[in-house]
Amino acid sequence: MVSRLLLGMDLYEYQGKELFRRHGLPTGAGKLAQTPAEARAAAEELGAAVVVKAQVHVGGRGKAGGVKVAASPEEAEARAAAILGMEIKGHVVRRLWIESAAEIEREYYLSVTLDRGAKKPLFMFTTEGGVEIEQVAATNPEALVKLHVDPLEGFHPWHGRALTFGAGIADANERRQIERLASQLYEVFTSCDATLCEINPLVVTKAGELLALDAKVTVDDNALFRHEDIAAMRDPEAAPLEERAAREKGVTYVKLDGEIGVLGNGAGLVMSTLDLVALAGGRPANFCDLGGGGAAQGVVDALEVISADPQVKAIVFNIFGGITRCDEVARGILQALEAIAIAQPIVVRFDGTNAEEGRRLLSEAKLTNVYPEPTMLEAAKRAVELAG
Amino acid sequence: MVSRLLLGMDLYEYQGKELFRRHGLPTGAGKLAQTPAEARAAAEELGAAVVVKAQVHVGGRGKAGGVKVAASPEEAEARAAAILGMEIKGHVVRRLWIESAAEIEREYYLSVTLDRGAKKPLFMFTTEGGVEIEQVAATNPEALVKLHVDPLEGFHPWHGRALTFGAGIADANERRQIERLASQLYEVFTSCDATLCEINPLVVTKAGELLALDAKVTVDDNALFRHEDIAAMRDPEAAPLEERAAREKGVTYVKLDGEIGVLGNGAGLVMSTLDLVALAGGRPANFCDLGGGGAAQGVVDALEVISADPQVKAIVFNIFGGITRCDEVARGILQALEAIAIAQPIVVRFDGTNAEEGRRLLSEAKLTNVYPEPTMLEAAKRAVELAG
Amino acid sequence: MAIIVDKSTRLVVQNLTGREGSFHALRNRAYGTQVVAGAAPGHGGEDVEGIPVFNTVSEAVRETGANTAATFVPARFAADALYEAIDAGLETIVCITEGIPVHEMLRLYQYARDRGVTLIGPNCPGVISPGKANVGIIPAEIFAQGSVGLVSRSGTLTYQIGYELAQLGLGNTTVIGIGGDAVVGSSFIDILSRFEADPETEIVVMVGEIGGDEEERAAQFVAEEMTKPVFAYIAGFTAPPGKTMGHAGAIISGSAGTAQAKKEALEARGIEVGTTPTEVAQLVAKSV
Amino acid sequence: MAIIVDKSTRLVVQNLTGREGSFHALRNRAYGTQVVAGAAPGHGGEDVEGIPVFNTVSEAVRETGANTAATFVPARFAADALYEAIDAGLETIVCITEGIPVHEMLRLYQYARDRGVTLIGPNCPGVISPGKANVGIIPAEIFAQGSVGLVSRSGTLTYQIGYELAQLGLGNTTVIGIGGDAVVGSSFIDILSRFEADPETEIVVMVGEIGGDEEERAAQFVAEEMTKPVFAYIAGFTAPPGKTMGHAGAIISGSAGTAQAKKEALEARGIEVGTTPTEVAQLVAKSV
Repeated sequence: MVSRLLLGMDLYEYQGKELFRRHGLPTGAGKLAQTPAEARAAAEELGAAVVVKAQVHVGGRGKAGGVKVAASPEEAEARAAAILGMEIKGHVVRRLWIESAAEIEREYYLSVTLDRGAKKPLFMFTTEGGVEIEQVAATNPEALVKLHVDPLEGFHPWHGRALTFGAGIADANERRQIERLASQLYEVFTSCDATLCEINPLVVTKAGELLALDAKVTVDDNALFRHEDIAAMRDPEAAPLEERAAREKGVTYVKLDGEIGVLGNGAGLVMSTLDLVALAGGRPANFCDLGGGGAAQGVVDALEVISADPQVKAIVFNIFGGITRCDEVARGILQALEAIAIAQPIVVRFDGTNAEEGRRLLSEAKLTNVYPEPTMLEAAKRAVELAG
Repeated sequence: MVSRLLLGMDLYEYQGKELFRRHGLPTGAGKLAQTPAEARAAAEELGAAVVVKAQVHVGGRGKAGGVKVAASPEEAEARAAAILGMEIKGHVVRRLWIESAAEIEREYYLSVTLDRGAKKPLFMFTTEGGVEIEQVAATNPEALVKLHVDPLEGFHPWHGRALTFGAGIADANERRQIERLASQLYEVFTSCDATLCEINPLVVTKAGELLALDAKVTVDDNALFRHEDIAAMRDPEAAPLEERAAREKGVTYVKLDGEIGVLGNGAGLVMSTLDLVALAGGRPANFCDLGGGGAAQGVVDALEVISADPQVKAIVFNIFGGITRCDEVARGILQALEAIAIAQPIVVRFDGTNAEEGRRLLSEAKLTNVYPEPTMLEAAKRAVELAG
Repeated sequence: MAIIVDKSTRLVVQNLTGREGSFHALRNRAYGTQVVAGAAPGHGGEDVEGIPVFNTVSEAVRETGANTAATFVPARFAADALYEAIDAGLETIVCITEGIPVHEMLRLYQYARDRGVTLIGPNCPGVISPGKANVGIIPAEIFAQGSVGLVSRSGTLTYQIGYELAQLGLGNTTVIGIGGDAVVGSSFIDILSRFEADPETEIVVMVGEIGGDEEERAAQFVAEEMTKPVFAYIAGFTAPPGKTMGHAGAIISGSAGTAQAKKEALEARGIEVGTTPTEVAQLVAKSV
Repeated sequence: MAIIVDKSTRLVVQNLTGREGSFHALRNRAYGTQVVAGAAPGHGGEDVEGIPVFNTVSEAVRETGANTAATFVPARFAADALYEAIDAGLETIVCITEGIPVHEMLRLYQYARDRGVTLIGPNCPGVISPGKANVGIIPAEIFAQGSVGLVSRSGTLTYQIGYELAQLGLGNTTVIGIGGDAVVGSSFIDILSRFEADPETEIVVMVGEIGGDEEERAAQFVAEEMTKPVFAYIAGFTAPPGKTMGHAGAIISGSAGTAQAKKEALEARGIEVGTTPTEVAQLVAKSV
């Protein structure tokens, strides 16, 4: 059920552009650089002025100083040195995309994304580029063309025309380019199992050529099995350390900023447990879903990740047994306590399948730092108390 | 409106197999030969035993002696000499497909075609191969698996399973091969704009491999504009001489075996005219639709083709003016009579747009071999009389 | 009120700026049809004798309340134009274009059905409800207002039979050319059921021809579902068998697709079949 | 009679021969559900404790009159299995499988809708009508028969709330886990309208969570179309904003997709939202 929280795998700009190019979309020439020296070499190879662009999975890098023009290879090297290591909204810059500078005449916005409500791909296009798209939507909605595509029938030329005419593109040559580009973007969207393909800005150069100056692509995690090439684009270093450790163990874990470690079975129940911890006056340290199986080893792995978080002061287990059997979870807790030193108190709430047996196993083990509670609310309260 | 009578362009076996191979379907190795010497060379290159197969656009060539096994290049040459020039159901054999002989264990039948009634592609599959498929349908219908595919959603693995399990294929390896093959055949069907893709027989070799031993592919004429490669497969010599002449002039013309030449505007009206000629005791010499435009030059071209048919004793024009203007048709008749010597009497029936004007033009020209008639039935009768 | 097109029809003509589109749009308007808009990419803002042209069908719908399209777009662009018209929310689309690939029509048929859109054609002459509206290329002057519904796979043959009816003093509620292609948007049955429900239609004439099994299916529908008398004419008794779709064709439809087979199927269900266009008109006249 | 599944349900289990499929099929049967068949390619002719297995769903339908499927097919083969089930003519399909690519679901959603098939899930626990039938993996012992309809995007949270209701002596007509994926076959509104029409359901509880705008849409539906009282619970007030779908996401739905936004939308339409699972059960109990 990881899909509820992690809606997909974000790609870096340069990775998104790689997919764009494969489907014929026009992008600027560029090279990846991970050191200032590589940035200099890239700038030399590209010639003329370049743009040094921080590769991060968040927006707003321009305002944060993560995008700089460099007129020479020396300047590119200096810019790269300044940007590498920079932290942008909590993301450390470790990769740069060095791209030939474009002569920009106008900036547009084009995206295709998944409209959950309509259950259809949705195009959005506006000539009011270069600003935040939310702002266009809020202040000038008639400037934003929104267009659904039927997922069975796919993209047709008329969709392209609806976008260009809808946005009032007067120049026929420009229209043709945008219509082709929209068709190619839809191809990226469907053939790569993307949930978002966004070009912001889509620029018209002084020569009248369209160019995808940025690329924001998110790919459905559930579909990565059929895209080995895209799966290989994942940057393991982009995720927080704990999440990486959890991922390696196959645990669904999202780091938060509190002191109560939370484990449960089922995304909804875990979310509800986080809420109860907050209601009880605490702050959850993580989201951790043991999933439908809840085998003992999964419990051990999850506890290892959570207890290693130095912020965690107490841990709460909220298990409503269904397919998950409470006795199996209890065995996992016992195994974990034998295998690793867990300093934090563990509050346990069991209900449903084999809850009695689970509780019995724990009580027979006579552990000093395990606290059974009858309801999830009481368990949350107890954990907050113990963390206090 | 040619599509009503000519439902598509038939390909020769070797051309169909070429399309099959492009989509991964298994076919035997083979070579085209147009002379006995080429047949010998092909057999030498292929090695071992070959089958010499007449390439014609009709079924039943086996029974007609158009398919022969040859154990040696010499025998292949001799077989080729015997088959080339042979006439099979009115089609003269001018091409041979020399194919490595397969070791056949079992024969199946597989096709995908356009079901006009259901408006969907339809698969048919049976393990009762090697016989006429109509016979299976009539005598053993439960042995024939029929399966529609939704044209928007396309072919899915389950369609393949429905075919193989439906036909009771017991061997899992054989099932897998057939399921893949059906998927590839559907690809040929849709990507080549085919209206029929038939494999009869689809054989299982003694080694357990599936092989398309024959290929019958018909391609939608209306879609040839987007398949230059397939359009180039048309054999101009396959059509009767008159039809080829007509095609070059852009006239929709089908040669028949009677003595009354028929011209009209609109396929339905022309068909009805043929029927009235027959009711009047005559036999139509052709089907000729001037189409919606009916410009004077089209009339001249059509008259040229029809009057050149030595069987034709009289010609009947049946024009119901709509978009077609009767005066324009009259001008075409006058032009034709000036340009070429037309021996046959021409009966003319005009109604609808500018009928009066058309009749006036003809009567003013005071032609001795042009006969106006007020109704289509009377026109048909008059033509039969004049031909008598 | 008539079926398919009537006084409430508000027509947008696709490719209005083309030669055929403008010619017939103006004729349709001259007949009294409300031709409210044209659609032609890149021609937005122009007009054709006062009919405003829009770049997209959606815009035409939004600006003029169009509910019906007539499609005169060349074959290789026609499928796209039909999707555009369907997605623009039109109720009825009459496609005149000839030569659309049949695989495009397979998908379009399903697509239009799933959305409840009435698609007439392609490769059809159009629809006329005499005295109310004319959409397409049918020469209106042939047809008089009356109580006979007429549905046909053929163009000029429809005119012929309408003309024969008029000679006998009979007029039509609506005349529909459903088109001669292998796959068309509306079949005989679709139209027959509309005529059955239409209070103004008292008698129906269907004009069939060789190929497919739509006439056979219609025969069954008439026998089982219709209360109004139906007469038929079939063309193509002497047509060459020509190229049919191999062996597979006949097995699918369970019919040889010949005129004779169709005639027999119709007569077996009690539907009288005229031998000539004149005879079918006479049969109708006799039954009035 | 209850909604979605009841005594008339005749279940075919897709991948009955798999570990999960057989385990839950037998549990469903033990509960009283008519589990009439299994489908598993290559296993035709086998049986699982007396439940006959067929190679295809069509065959299962033909031989056993199955009208409902439960799908336990692994994610990468699940879409194909769902098409098979839809094309086999089943009325209802409950897909338990987790991890189906969302693009597959976009197409399947449309495909099932166009054919009038009720698709529940994927990534859902299933449907139980206590005392009548249980299809899927819901632990039946939690739920009692009663008059409260329960619909939820979450699995274990559904059990929790059903449990809380049972503690207060309240039972359910039908409990439906619609699944937590971005695109599922049936939305809150689909289920709410079924409950509204169901004579046995008197009160409805909906359990939502962060993401999308289904709860907001449901709030409007409840206010405009429902006469029965509806109570809600929303999970995820403290969930991390996590990765949403970039900027585009919020603009599409017109909603932030947060728990707070959903709560406000519901309350603005007069729907009481419980702060904890216990509280929502108490609200229901009070209203009885």
